[in-house]
Amino acid sequence: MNLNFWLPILMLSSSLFTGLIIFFLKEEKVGLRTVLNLTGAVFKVVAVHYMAYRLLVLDQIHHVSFSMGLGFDFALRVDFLSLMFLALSSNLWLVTTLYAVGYLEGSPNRSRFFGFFSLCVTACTGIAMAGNLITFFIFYEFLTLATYPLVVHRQTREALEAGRIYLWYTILGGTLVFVGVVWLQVLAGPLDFIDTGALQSLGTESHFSLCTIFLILIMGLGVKAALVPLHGWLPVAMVAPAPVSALLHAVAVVKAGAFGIVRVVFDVFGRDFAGSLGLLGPLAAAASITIIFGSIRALSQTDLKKRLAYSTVSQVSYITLGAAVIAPFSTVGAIVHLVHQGIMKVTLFFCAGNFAETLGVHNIHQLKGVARRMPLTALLFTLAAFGMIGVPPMAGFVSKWYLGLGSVDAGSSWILGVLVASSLLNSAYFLPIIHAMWFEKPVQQWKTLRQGLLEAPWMLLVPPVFTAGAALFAGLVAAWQWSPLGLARQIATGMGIYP
Amino acid sequence: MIWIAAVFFPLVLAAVCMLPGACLRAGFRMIFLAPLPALLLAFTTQGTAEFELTFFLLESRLGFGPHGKTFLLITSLSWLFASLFTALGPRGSLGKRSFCVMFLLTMCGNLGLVLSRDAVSFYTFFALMTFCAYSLIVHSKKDSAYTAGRIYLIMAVLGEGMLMAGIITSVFLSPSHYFDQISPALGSLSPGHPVFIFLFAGFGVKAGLIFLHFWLPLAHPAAPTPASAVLSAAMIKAGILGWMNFFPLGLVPFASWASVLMTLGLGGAFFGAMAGLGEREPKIILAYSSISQMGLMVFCLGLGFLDQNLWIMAGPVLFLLVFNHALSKTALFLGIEVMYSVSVSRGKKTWTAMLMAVPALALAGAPFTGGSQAKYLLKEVLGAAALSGFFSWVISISSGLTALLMIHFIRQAASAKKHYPCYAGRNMTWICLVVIILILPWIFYELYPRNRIQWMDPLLFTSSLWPVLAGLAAYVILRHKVYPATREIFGVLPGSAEIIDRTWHHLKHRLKTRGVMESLSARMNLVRFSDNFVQSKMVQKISHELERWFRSWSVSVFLFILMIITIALMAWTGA
Amino acid sequence: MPELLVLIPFTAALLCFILKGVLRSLAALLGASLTFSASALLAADVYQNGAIRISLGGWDAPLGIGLSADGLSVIFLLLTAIVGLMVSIYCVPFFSGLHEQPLARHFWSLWMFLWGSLNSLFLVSDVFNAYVVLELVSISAAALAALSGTAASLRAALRYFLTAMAGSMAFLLGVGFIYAQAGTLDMFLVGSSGGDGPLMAMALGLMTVGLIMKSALFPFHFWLPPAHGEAKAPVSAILSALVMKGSFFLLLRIWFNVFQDSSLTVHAASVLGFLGLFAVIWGSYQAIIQSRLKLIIAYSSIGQMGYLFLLFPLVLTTVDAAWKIEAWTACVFQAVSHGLAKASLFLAAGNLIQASGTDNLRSMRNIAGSLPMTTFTLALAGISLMGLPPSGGFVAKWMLLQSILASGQWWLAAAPILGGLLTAGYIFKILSQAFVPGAEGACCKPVCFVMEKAALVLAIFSILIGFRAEEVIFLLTDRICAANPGGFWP
Amino acid sequence: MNLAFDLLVGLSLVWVAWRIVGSRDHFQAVVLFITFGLILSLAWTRLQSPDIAIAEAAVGAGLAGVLFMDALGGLSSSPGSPRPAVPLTLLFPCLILASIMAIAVLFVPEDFLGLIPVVHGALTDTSLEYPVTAVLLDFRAYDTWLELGVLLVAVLGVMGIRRIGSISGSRLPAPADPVGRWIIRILLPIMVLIGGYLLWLGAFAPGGAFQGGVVLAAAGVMLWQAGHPSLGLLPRLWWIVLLFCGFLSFLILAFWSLFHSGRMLAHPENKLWILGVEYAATISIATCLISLVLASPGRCRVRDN
Amino acid sequence: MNSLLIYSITATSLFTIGLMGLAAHPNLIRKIISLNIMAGGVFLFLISLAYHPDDPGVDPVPQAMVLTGIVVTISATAFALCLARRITEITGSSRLEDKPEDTDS
Repeated sequence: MNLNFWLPILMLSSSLFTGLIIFFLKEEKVGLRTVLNLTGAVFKVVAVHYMAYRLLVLDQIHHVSFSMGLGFDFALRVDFLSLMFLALSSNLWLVTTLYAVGYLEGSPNRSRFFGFFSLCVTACTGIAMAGNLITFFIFYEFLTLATYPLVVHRQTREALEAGRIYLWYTILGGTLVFVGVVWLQVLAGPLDFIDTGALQSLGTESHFSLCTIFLILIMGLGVKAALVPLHGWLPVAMVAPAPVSALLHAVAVVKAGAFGIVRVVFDVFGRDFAGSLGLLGPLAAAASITIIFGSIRALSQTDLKKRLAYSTVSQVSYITLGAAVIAPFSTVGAIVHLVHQGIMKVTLFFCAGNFAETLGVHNIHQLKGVARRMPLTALLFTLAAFGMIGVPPMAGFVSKWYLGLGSVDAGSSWILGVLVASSLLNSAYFLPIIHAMWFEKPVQQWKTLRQGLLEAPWMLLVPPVFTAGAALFAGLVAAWQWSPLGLARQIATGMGIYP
Repeated sequence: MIWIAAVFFPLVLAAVCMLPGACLRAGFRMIFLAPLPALLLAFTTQGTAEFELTFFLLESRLGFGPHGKTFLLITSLSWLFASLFTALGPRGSLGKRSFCVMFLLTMCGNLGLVLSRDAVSFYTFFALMTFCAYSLIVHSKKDSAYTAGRIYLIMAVLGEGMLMAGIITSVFLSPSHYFDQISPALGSLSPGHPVFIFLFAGFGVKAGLIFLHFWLPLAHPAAPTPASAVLSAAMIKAGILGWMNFFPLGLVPFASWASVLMTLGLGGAFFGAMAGLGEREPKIILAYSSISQMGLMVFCLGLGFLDQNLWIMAGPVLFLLVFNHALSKTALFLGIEVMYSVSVSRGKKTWTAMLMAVPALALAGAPFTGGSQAKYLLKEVLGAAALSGFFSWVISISSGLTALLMIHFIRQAASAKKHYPCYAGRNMTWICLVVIILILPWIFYELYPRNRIQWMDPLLFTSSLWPVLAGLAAYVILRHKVYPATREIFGVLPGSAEIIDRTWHHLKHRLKTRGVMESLSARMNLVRFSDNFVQSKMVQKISHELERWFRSWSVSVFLFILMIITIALMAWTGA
Repeated sequence: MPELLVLIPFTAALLCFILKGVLRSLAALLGASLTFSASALLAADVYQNGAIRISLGGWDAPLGIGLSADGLSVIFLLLTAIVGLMVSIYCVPFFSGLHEQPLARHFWSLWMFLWGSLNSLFLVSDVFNAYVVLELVSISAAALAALSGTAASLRAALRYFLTAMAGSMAFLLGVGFIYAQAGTLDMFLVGSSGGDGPLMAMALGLMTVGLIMKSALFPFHFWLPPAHGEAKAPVSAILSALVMKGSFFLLLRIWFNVFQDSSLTVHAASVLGFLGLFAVIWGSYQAIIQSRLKLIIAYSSIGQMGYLFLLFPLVLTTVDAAWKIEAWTACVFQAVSHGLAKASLFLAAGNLIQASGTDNLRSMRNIAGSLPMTTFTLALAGISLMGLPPSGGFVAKWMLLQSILASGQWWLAAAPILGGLLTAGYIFKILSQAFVPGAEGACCKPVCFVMEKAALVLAIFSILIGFRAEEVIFLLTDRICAANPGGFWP
Repeated sequence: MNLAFDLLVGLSLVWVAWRIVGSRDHFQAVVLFITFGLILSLAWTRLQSPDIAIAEAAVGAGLAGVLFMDALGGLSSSPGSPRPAVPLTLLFPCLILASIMAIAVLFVPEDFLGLIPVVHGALTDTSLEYPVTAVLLDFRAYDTWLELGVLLVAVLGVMGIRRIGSISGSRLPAPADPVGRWIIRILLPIMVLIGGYLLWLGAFAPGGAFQGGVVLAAAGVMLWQAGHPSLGLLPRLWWIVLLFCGFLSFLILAFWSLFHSGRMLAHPENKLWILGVEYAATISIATCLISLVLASPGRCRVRDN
Repeated sequence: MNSLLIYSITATSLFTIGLMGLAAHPNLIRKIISLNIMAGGVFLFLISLAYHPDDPGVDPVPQAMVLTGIVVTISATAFALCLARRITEITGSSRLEDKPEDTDS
């Protein structure tokens, strides 16, 4: 039973089968459903860590591929980059499941919710482990389908409207990626993520079509990575319940887009070849515009989750920016920001969810003096917010640090300007919230919707503590070999970029 | 191990304070223990020790820089006295959890800042200190405190932004992110390089440079007394420390930067003193006096820039100035509190006024005090830099002005009508602080044996005495007119703080109502565009008409025949 | 034994007319399962040892009529068998309900006749025989469509029947022209004899337009939506999944067997290509703006049929044989997965209508709660129609786009791309209704367990074939009998 | 001489067709259609295909005429429909189509023999002498079988539309004038006799299953016109047997030949099988046609089964 | 101009006239009549091919085809007529699209 073959499949099937079983569970069987959910999640986390051990220490390459008879084969390959995204999505899945169980206490249609929830995570695992662009696309589309029911879970009118807009964008993105992938296959034949050099061998006459393919792919992936003109769905999708907006719209879906861009730039085209084609300049410009635009839009939002959504729009483009700058540091920065942004953003959404669930607070003005009532959540929110701003002890600083170094290294210091401006803008829209929470007097009498041991049910508090701790840990011990930064450095050296 | 304790012991205490009830009270009482490990470290280990923290924050390293030891001594001393003062004082507003925790966190940030030898941990502790200081400023929850806090935060964040840019560029330019490699690397750059501008501006905000000082006069009165004491004594010095760490002092002569620093320094010195005169609130006066003293230090730093070996002489002078200012400013701030608490009996009040005069005179550079020694040495350096003519005269005038300001301060403090409860313990700490200020020159000798001066030298005595006397005389003459005259001359500059506040509110208001780019993003909504087209009545009507047109027989037969003809002909032409 | 495929359904048809009640359903089910197993056996046989050519009554080609079962016909036979079996299983409870009881007798006999004629259509190798079988298919289909008895359905059935008759007449005239030129009626003999004269051009024109009329390509699609919309659910499933494919199969036979080597077909192919493109866009767009569920699905059939007609320009213009196979597989996959998905969609729609009583989309409110199985079927079928990854539709769209890009006719790419988007438009228009909270009072009559399962099995099939592409490619490449050994790929 | 006759027939055919399309009155159109059928059977005789002439006369003119007349009776007698709107735009493409087809026809090879030699060559080893019947019943038996299927499906379709199980019980009021009744009483035996003779003749001369069946159907319809229920008299089971016997015979033949000789629809040696199949086909054609005519007028249904 | 030509040209013209008739009249009966005319035209074309005045006689295969065609056409016509009558009974009008179809949403 050679594990190299079975482990990836086990990874995929663990969440897939839990999802399918939960689908057909009766609504009342809460206990069984939670147990199933958590065992699936724990199993996956254990499997990821075991696979990490095998990959990093025993240097075993996990490779699964069986042919679909269409001239390409369905390949799953676990390398460092996919391991990173896998670790992120599986750990956060465990945490978010716990949170979701607490959050959706007593709400209807939970079997459907958790069913689709695990399907989404299967899609994310698939995206992470995809061995070639085609498998990536298959899971990319699967993700769209699995997330739609979650967005419209509340079945209110705006949820449906949000779902429709979400679908409109993601299906458009999916089609674009589809066209790009097919055209690439027609031009260069089936491409695995390993042989990055294959595209250089094509003659110069196909350079124009390669550029258009790159443009189409980036636009397709940009929809999910919320690049500016295509980001419309993200703030609208905030109408979904908190665990959905936490794991999916801040981590899974958005990261899938960013991960896709990183894969396309580094593994499909190869960064130097893409640079020589002159593609990375405009990509960096687009990412910077998104960063600035996202932050400015966040300033004017009064709804907390909308503000976080726009901040996600700007933060995710750091990854694209990092990928677009031809410098070893920025590559490391991009890869490590993949994880850091995930951890921090999830904490923010958890806290927002807690405020909304226990006190019914959605608007920023209502947040005044909330720290008195919910000090722990407020503290976690502050920590994560400082992380987003890029204040040193937190993880956000490390990635900004590397991105900054990379941009100066590549000689385009205007990117450093963009980073600093975005940090300023971040602080402009996060600090007032922190100020209001800690130092203002509450404006209205708190009506507690949900009673719990501490300030809120314990299930709503443990996950944010875990993720905030992880964010702090990733920042404080960044130099450690197995910390996200350490992993990112090994990825870059693996790619032959980092010295 | 002592290194970790020095920096992270306050964190441990803060954690204790976080716990409910009894722990908070115990923590509050033990708050003064926090700086002790740092003080111990300052005394025991020798000057150039280093301590690797490989795990922490990208392989950070703690240690004493070229002058780290003295800085640590200064900061830990001022933190010690401030925390002693709070610990022994009433548990009321200061006993709250938010104050204790934030106070300890700021202390940890400050101590870590002094000790860190690499850019990343330096920036970390710098940020920690800045943001926790904010909570100290707005502790009193009054509106004025909030505005002060907001302005402080805006300027601090802008400073941090510029600092980040500067640090990243400088770390990139140097082989690694350790200071002992950064400063030589920066030395090789041309003076006009943006990294210098960023660093200068970044630390300038913290050091209260002339045009970046707006937050200082607002922050100090708002913060509780021990906090503002530490704010002006220890935290402002972080700016100076930052410059010393990054800039290639003693390695490369930067004539241009030297002149800039010197002019700004002097400008700050004069402006601080003059503006202080126009204020009534004792704390604001002290804030302005900090600005003027910082101006003096910047001037001394500027001197250091002129020439490598000049820095060797100017270094100790700078540290003496820093040491003297730190201790006396702490004493003065705490003295206000003591003054208010003893205002009951007339006798006691005169005693405190007398005691208050000691730090004031030290600041002004009266004979037999640290201040005079520092100024004298400064003149020596000026002499060495062949600039002694005009500048030594200017220095003396500034000491005179400072003396005038101090007298104005003592008068205002004494005449204040506030009655605080009197705590013996607090008064005792204040008194021993004043004693330390007295014996400061001798402490200085242990630190810097080389520049020993002869006390009894008549020249030294006269040069430090006449400015004080002149200040006293000026005060006696101008007593009545002093307040209104300076008010409107220097009223303009504090006004500029309001400008920042108003712009911030205007910006937020505009963002909220119209929302930036609202129309832009609304227009870009692809989905609404497709809805308008697909669901629009006109398009649907056309499609229904077309559908019915296809359904009619004549059309379908016509198309039927047409298709047969076309395919037959196309086939025929193909053959 | 291809003959069995024709005999069994006809015997079952006669039995169903005679027997009553339970016996009738038993006979029908027996007939359906026997036909299914016969076509499965035939498929295995052809897969193992190649295409089968038999001549009926012992008379050889020029005189007698032959039956030919090669890779292409076997795939369509399998499609008919699966859909037929599932629809029959669906119809047993459907027609045992009180309301539908009197129709049962007519439905079962007509349906068995239709199934038998479809099987013989897929085995056809004689041109005149094709006409007779086509006529048999049209009459039985029109009769089935007219079964629901409402004015609208009768009107639709008559309009369908008249267009079918006009089409058959044109087809027969085409047969006449072929006979005039080649002197024989067997497809493969005519193909091998070649002949590019005006007669054959005329024949091509007439036959192609006749068959386009019957398979509802763009300009002649008007009769389909009312016919499929008004008919009973299983009937409309049969009509749009199978009957349309029948005339398309015949078109393939004619273009690629009868006119195999002739250069007639090169230019005419682009006409069909453009019509296919318009059909995709027009059909899908119309589907979006309909508000009745069955009409949406009917118009989507027009759209999806458009994809099939893209085959002609792709195969006849590209030079490289490898990309031809790609185009062929794409078209066959699209036909099969569309057939399965469309049948399951109509059956699911039938369940919904039976549960909620009305065909209106708003009646579908909150069905996720009451009919979870049907929602799941709708979702699966939708995925296959939209061509999202795990499904057969995805494989079809993938290979279609690939062959389009390889063939250089990039304007055809608009079909899979734009078509895919528009399809997503109307599929999610249906699916999103499932999440809308329904009015509390909406009564939801229970739907028989078997009917939901039948629809679900079809949907699952349309997803599963996505994974078995090799066998289909093998069938299409090595198991094709063509007029001369040059075979399909000149 | 033949040329003139052909021209005459061709032109009259086209002229009658044009008049049918152009006429405003439906009744006039039906009558013209019947004359069109008769002229057409004239053309068939000219082209030396007698059995088609018989079939055309009996079916094209006779039965179709009856059906149309009956249908017209049922229609709302809208006096004159507006001028037939033949849109001019349609005229032009029709002309082009007709001319293209005419040109194409010119290219038919002169010595076009079609399948004559092949058929004559194969006639020896079938038991039938007359080529047309041989082609119909032996060489292309499959076509005939399917064609019977079409007929059967048409009947089932009509039953489905009328929602009736059988045609028993449909009666027309007896014709008033005695002359009509007397003609029918004389003509009926003659027509049955002719039908039988045609059927028997088919083996070696023009005639056969189709012609016999069609003539018998005409007799049945005439009987029905006379108010007699004709086939309606039969009990439902008998009616079904008669209806299915043609199709069933072919089915049994197919099964038997498939399992016996492995070649479907191959007639066994002795002649009896083919004759049996032929007779069954005739009967079922007659029954189907009669049922079609009887079942279509739905209004005077007595009772549903 | 042998007889083959005359008859096949009349056949094609009959076919075309039949097509025109289909489009000319909204009335259903007239449409079915024109369909029969088209059928007549096609059969005439088939038989005109089979006719050889002298040598081997008439080709039996087209005759068989026409016979089958005639029976198919009559059954189709009967079925269409029954449909038309049923429509007229229910809707009272013998046309297909006089009132806007209920297919419009």
